[in-house]
Amino acid sequence: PADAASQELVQAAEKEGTVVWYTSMIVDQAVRPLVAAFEKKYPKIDVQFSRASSSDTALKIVNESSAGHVMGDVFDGNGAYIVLRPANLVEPYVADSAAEIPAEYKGPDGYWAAPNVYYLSAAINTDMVSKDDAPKTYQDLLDPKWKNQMVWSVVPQESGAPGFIGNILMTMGQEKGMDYLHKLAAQKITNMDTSQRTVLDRVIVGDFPLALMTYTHHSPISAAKGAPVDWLRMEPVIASPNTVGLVRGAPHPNAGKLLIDFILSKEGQTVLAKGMYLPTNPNVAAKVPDLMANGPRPFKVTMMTPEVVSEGLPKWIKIFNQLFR
Amino acid sequence: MLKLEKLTKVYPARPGEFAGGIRDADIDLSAGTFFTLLGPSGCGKTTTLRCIAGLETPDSGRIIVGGTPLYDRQAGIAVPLHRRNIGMVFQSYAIWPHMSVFENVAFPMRVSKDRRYSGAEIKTAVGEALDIVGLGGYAQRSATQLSGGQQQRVALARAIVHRPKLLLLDEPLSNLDASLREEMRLELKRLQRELGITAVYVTHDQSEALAMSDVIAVIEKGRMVQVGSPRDIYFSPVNEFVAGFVGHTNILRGRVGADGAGVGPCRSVRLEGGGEIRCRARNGVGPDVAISIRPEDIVLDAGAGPAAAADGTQNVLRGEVTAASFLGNVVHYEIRPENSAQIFRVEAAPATPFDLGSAVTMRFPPEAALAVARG
Amino acid sequence: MLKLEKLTKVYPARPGEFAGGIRDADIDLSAGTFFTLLGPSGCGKTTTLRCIAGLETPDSGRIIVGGTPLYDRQAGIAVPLHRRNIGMVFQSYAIWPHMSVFENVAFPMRVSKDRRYSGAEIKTAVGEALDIVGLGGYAQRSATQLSGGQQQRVALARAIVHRPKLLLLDEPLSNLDASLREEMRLELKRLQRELGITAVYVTHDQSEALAMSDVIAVIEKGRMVQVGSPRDIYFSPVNEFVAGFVGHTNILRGRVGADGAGVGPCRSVRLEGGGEIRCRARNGVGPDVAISIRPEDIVLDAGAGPAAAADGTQNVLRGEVTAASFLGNVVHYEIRPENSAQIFRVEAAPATPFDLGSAVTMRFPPEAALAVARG
Amino acid sequence: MTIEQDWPRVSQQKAGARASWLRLDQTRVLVIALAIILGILVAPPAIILLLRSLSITNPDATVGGWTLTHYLRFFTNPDLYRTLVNSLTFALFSTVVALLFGGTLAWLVERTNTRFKALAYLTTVISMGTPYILYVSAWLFLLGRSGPFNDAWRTMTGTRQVLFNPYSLTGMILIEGFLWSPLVFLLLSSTFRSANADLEEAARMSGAGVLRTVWSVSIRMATPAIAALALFVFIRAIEAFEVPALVGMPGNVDVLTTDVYRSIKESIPPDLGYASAYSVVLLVAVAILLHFYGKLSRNAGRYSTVTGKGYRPRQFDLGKWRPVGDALVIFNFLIVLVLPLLALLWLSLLPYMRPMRPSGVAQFSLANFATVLSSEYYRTLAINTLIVGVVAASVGMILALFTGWLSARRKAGAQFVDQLATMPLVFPGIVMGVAFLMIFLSVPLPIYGTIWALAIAYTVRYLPYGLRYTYAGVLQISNELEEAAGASGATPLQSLRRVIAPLLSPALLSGWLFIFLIATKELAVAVLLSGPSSPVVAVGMYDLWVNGQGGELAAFGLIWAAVMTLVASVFYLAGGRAGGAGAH
Ligand SMILES: Nc1ncnc2c1ncn2[C@@H]1O[C@H](COP(=O)(O)OP(=O)(O)OP(=O)(O)O)[C@@H](O)[C@H]1O
Ligand SMILES: Nc1ncnc2c1ncn2[C@@H]1O[C@H](COP(=O)(O)OP(=O)(O)OP(=O)(O)O)[C@@H](O)[C@H]1O
Ligand SMILES: [Mg+2]
Ligand SMILES: [Mg+2]
Repeated sequence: PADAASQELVQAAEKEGTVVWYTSMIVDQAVRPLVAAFEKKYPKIDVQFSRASSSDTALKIVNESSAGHVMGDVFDGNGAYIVLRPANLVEPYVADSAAEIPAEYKGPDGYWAAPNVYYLSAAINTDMVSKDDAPKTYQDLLDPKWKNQMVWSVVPQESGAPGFIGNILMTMGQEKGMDYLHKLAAQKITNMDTSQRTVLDRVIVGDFPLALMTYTHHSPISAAKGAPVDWLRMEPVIASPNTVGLVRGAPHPNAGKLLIDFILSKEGQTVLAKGMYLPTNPNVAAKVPDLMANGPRPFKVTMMTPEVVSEGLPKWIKIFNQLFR
Repeated sequence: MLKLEKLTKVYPARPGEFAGGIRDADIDLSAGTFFTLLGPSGCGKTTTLRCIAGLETPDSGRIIVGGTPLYDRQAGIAVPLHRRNIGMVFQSYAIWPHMSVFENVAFPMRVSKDRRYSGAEIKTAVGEALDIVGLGGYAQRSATQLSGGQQQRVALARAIVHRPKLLLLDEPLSNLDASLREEMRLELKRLQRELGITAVYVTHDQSEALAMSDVIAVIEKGRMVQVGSPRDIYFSPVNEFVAGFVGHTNILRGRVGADGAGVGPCRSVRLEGGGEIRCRARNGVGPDVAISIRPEDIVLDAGAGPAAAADGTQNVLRGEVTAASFLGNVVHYEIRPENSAQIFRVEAAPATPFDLGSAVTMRFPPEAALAVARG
Repeated sequence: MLKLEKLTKVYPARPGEFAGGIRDADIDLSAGTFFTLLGPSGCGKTTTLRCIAGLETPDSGRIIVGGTPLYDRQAGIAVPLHRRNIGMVFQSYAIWPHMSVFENVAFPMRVSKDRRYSGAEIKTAVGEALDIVGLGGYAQRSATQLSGGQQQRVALARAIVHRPKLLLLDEPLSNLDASLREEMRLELKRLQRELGITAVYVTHDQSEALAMSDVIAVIEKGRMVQVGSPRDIYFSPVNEFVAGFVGHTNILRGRVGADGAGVGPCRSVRLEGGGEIRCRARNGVGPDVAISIRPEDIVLDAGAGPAAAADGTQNVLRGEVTAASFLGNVVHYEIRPENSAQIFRVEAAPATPFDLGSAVTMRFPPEAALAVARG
Repeated sequence: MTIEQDWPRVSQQKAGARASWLRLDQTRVLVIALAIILGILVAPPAIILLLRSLSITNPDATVGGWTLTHYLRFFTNPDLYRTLVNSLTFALFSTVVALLFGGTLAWLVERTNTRFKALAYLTTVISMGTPYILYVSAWLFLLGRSGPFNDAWRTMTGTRQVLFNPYSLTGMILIEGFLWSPLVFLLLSSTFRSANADLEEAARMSGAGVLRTVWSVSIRMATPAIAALALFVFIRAIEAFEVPALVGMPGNVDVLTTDVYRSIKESIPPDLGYASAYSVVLLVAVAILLHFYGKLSRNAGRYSTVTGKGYRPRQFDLGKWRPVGDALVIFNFLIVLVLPLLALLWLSLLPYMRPMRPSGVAQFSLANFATVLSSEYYRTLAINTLIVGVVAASVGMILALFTGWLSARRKAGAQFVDQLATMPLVFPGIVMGVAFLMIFLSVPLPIYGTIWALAIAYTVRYLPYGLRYTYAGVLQISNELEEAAGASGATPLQSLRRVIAPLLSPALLSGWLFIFLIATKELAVAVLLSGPSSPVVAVGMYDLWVNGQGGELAAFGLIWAAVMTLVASVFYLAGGRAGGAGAH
């Protein structure tokens, strides 16, 4: 079966004994469960992980390899990939278990594959905004009633304001897009230089009724606990696959491969799904099916593959600085 | 002007035992008095001063200055020190190292409450004060660049610059040389007279105390054992301690003879060492007495001395010179009398020196010997 | 033992001008000497001491102790102070506030290089030292709970506890009362003799200096103007300043008469105020001289005085009592002679007091008057 | 005048120096040893900083090619002027806030008979033990649009407007000011503790009231400490990233660092060139400031309060003002400690962030605490962090003791050592992180990825603070106390150990406490240097933070603060007892 890694790989990996994983995923929702499951399956291999933002991860790996002292075997996070790929620090590897994953979640020549995908869209505080007042389309955001009422995370990544801009430009085209953005800028959105999650919390406490660029799965998580929040299917929604890759010159290449193999496998993705992550493997059910673009209530998406991002991001950031600062 | 009533401030060491401080001090001074606290090191002089200044809170008693109570335990009065308008020289000079000499001295005027002084006034006042203490040229020096004596003088200038009504001086001249000290004594005295300041003066130099004071209080272990004029203290000390502490003296212990017989006010006292001496007696001293004879009252003669000594009018003791030390204007001799271990101390002019070991005769009139309480 | 060669350390204030310090000090002391620095406040005593101790770096000159140079500018030698094995009492006592009295005194032994002392040794040594300074019971006191005098005594104990070869004492007794001071003097002297310590002693008390010292150096404005035995200094001062500084004296200015005539070594000197006086003269003093007459050498008689005074053997001056101050063993009189503004100062026994304003006669033999260089 | 006064003393200095250069005594050895140690610790990051500021970072993260663009970008920045003004205002006023607040408190606690002194220490320790992000966000939560204050205001007035908008320059100043007032409190309390009552009493005797006395004597005597603090808070504020980012950006208040911050964030990997250039510029400024600061020790005698004669520490009696003092202490306790902690408590008890309204109480649960306490992951974090903190603080203070002493006593070559030790003050966390990353990777020793890497980095990063504590402390100790030790035969090191160190204990304690508390919550360096085997609390916090597990974060933060307080208090009491006369 696809999720059973080849014997010789397992043996080689067990010989190496450990694997080091530089991750940008949430420790107790994703990382620790995955590690637990992996170590249960391969008791002879010990997984060490180190949590940091994807750009810090990149920084570490780049310095390690330039010092000829690579420690990390596996990394994840778009930001990291975008740096490591041009720096030629990614080892192509096609995991057997990746077979079931749709093509759009895999790199052209086996440099990356995504065990899960993030969707980003707007969210509202349901106490402050009723379902029908809520904006349906991007045009609705220009309604004067939202002036000064919107907030977004301005982290300079595809998951922040620049991503939003990219999405607009890609869907509306250059000049219509720019024209829209100018109007939007006039709405005076509050820039918060913190994680999307923190922005969403501002909405939940009621500092703002409406937030753009929030991770769609965060809303149901809080809502489940009773928070007055819901996300909006403002199409096209931004989809950002979470890349996993093997570090070139990794000290434990086989164990690394095995770990990647596991993360991508049905087994691994099931663990992730439990932690509210959205699996890329169609055969693994998301905890909240509605969140999936191809779920019971499908929605259009703009796919932000690393390729797209690394090509567009600088431009988007520039535009953002011009219009929204 | 200054009145202390049962003023007490003790530092308890181990429970019970007395570690130091002052106990039951009673004083009443009229304005313009120059009052001196005299006593051995550690007897409580500074403590008393600090209580008057308001730097220490007494354990009990009252302090009254010019009619207004500054401290009163019962009435719960305790005027804050900066309202007491007192000038003080600290034993540790407490010069402000971050100010120039001028600024140090000018400070009391700068902060004075009763009126604002103009820069000019301050300049002149400080100038005067510095001249008085002989530091005319030093105004701009940094206080850290002064010698010990100079620092002490700055402290003095600071205390007198704003002409306080009450002046507290804690050994203000202890680091000055004889001639300078004398100068400053006179200056101080002049200032104090002219301005009618009441001064409380702490010194360890008895000649200073005798020369300057109107009233002297002798303190022993935190108690004021005698308060009186310099001549009282010197010529009729209440007890052995005072006699011994104020000026040099020779102490002989003895018992007043049963018969009060003797010429005039004279008593004859039988000495412990044996022998007998005729002397004045403070009235009311019990049979067991200590006799004090000042060294300068004893006349020394070589050998057996003149026949004059023979008649009964004077006390005569023969002895031998055991030590001599030269002090300039006088020579101190130590003399061991026959039939007694008690060493006598005698002062004589350097003109006719006696050699060590030579036999001498000591003469002194009964008036020169005073019988006082022991202890 | 201790040798200073052209030792110089000056604090220039504004360039050129002399603000203080010591200049060209030359000394050569044999071991066991008790050497005293005497001089007015701010003359450079402490500076000298600090140079010897190694606390200041001299500008030039050499310091040699026991044959080994401690400082030599040319040779570029400068032994760090902690290797000089000295005991020192600071004018500001420099007691360590965070240590108990015991720890303060024990310190020199704890850090001693030549050998490790056992706890017991230290205990006994410290005990002795504290007893010597009369602080037996105070070992466990915190140093911040001591009176001024007690702090000073702790400093002294600390300096002597490890029996150094060289002892530097900067006014170590300035805050002690007469009797205690005397005691400590004797103790110090005993210690110094017994252990053959060389002591450099700074004091402002000339009687102390005269009584204790083997050699005295009188410093004026940073220069050693006279170095000699106590008697030298007192009886044949080199100049007016020394005469005036060491002990009281009366200074008259005059001109040696052209004729060297006179009985024996006597000169007759014509006074500026008018009148003439017969006196000894330091050989080699120029025509313009200052004459010093010690107050205690002048005999006072009421009125015209005895006929004896008439014959030419003695100098006789008539005058009037303008002031009198009582010092216990003596009375100081100030007397204005006829036909001269110069106030005379005379000491007399308190026995026969003279009233203010009464006419008196002053007598003194030519030997009692000494002609010295002016200034 | 001063010049004239100075030149001879300078020449004396030289003379002294020359004489002492002739021999190789302990102090010289010490200076050289320190110079080497500090050189090894500080020079590499400094050099890397300089190189970074001059080189291009390629998109593939490699560094290559020389350029001045970073400096140009700084000086040609169109709104350089505006941001500069903002920065200066921000820095200046937060300095004033910190000094006034912390200073007054320190004085009240150390020099007067105010009550509730323990509260002041508690406040300081806890508020410093509380992680930065938590503290700031607690404040933002309190003052935020839906915070209790604005909430109450709205319900009272019925407007949709806000009473106070934290996302403003004022907000930034207040928050930054409060953040640093503990530093001020700690340093000044140690300074005031060693004040010499005799000097103050002399002023009172001269007729000066308490305030006047404080102004003309106490404060003047504390100049070195105060100047050091002003220097610090100002510089830290000028180079601070966090508050401008968290508070300034949403309010569109741009300061100099906003641009720097962006330059780091906007490119992946971060382009450190601009940041480095900025800190190099700062470095120059600081060097100049320090030069003048160094002059303080020229006539150290001016500040020596701990003398060898009649040194008796005593306290002011506030008299009828005593209640006011008490009130101030309590106010501080409420504002700086209770309010933020309440906010955190509120958050930690709720499953998700809710405004502070009675309705929330219904949902209280201890779930968050349970998660934290049960997770052994957090335990390892805590242990690692404690080790790192203790090591960094101890080593840091030892180095600081030697450096501060040499520098305050103007030993030959000490100025240089001082400058060296002060440099890290201006390294932005991330730049320093990268620098050490590169260093540890290139040295043969297996330090990289261990907690020792962090310990070393923190030691260097916080050395400047420790140094100021000791430097100001030594200036207070009259030189004659050292001379007396020397005359008694103590070598310089002996007098350092037996006389200076004990008298310095208040400063040493405060310094240790400060480094310990602040190091254990440092983030920027931590994220880069903590390897898989050496995770520290800060990283865990960061994780929770970006994940927005506000509740769990708050719970963790509170527990952590408690732990720190415990450790700190134990140490402080122990040290305080050891501290001898110096400490009370
Ligand atoms: N650091 C300094 N800078 C400038 N001048 C100084 C310094 N220290 C001392 N002086 C000056 O040098 C002179 C001599 O100082 P020193 O301390 O030797 O005097 P002293 O003889 O000890 O006087 P005292 O008996 O008052 O202690 C004084 O006039 C003093 O003002
Ligand atoms: N803070 C204190 N705690 C305990 N004992 C103290 C304290 N201050 C002073 N004493 C003790 O009280 C006694 C009197 O102290 P005080 O300073 O009044 O003495 P003094 O008469 O001024 O002596 P001196 O002439 O040496 O200055 C001393 O024995 C001293 O040890
Ligand atoms: Mg005293
Ligand atoms: Mg001196």
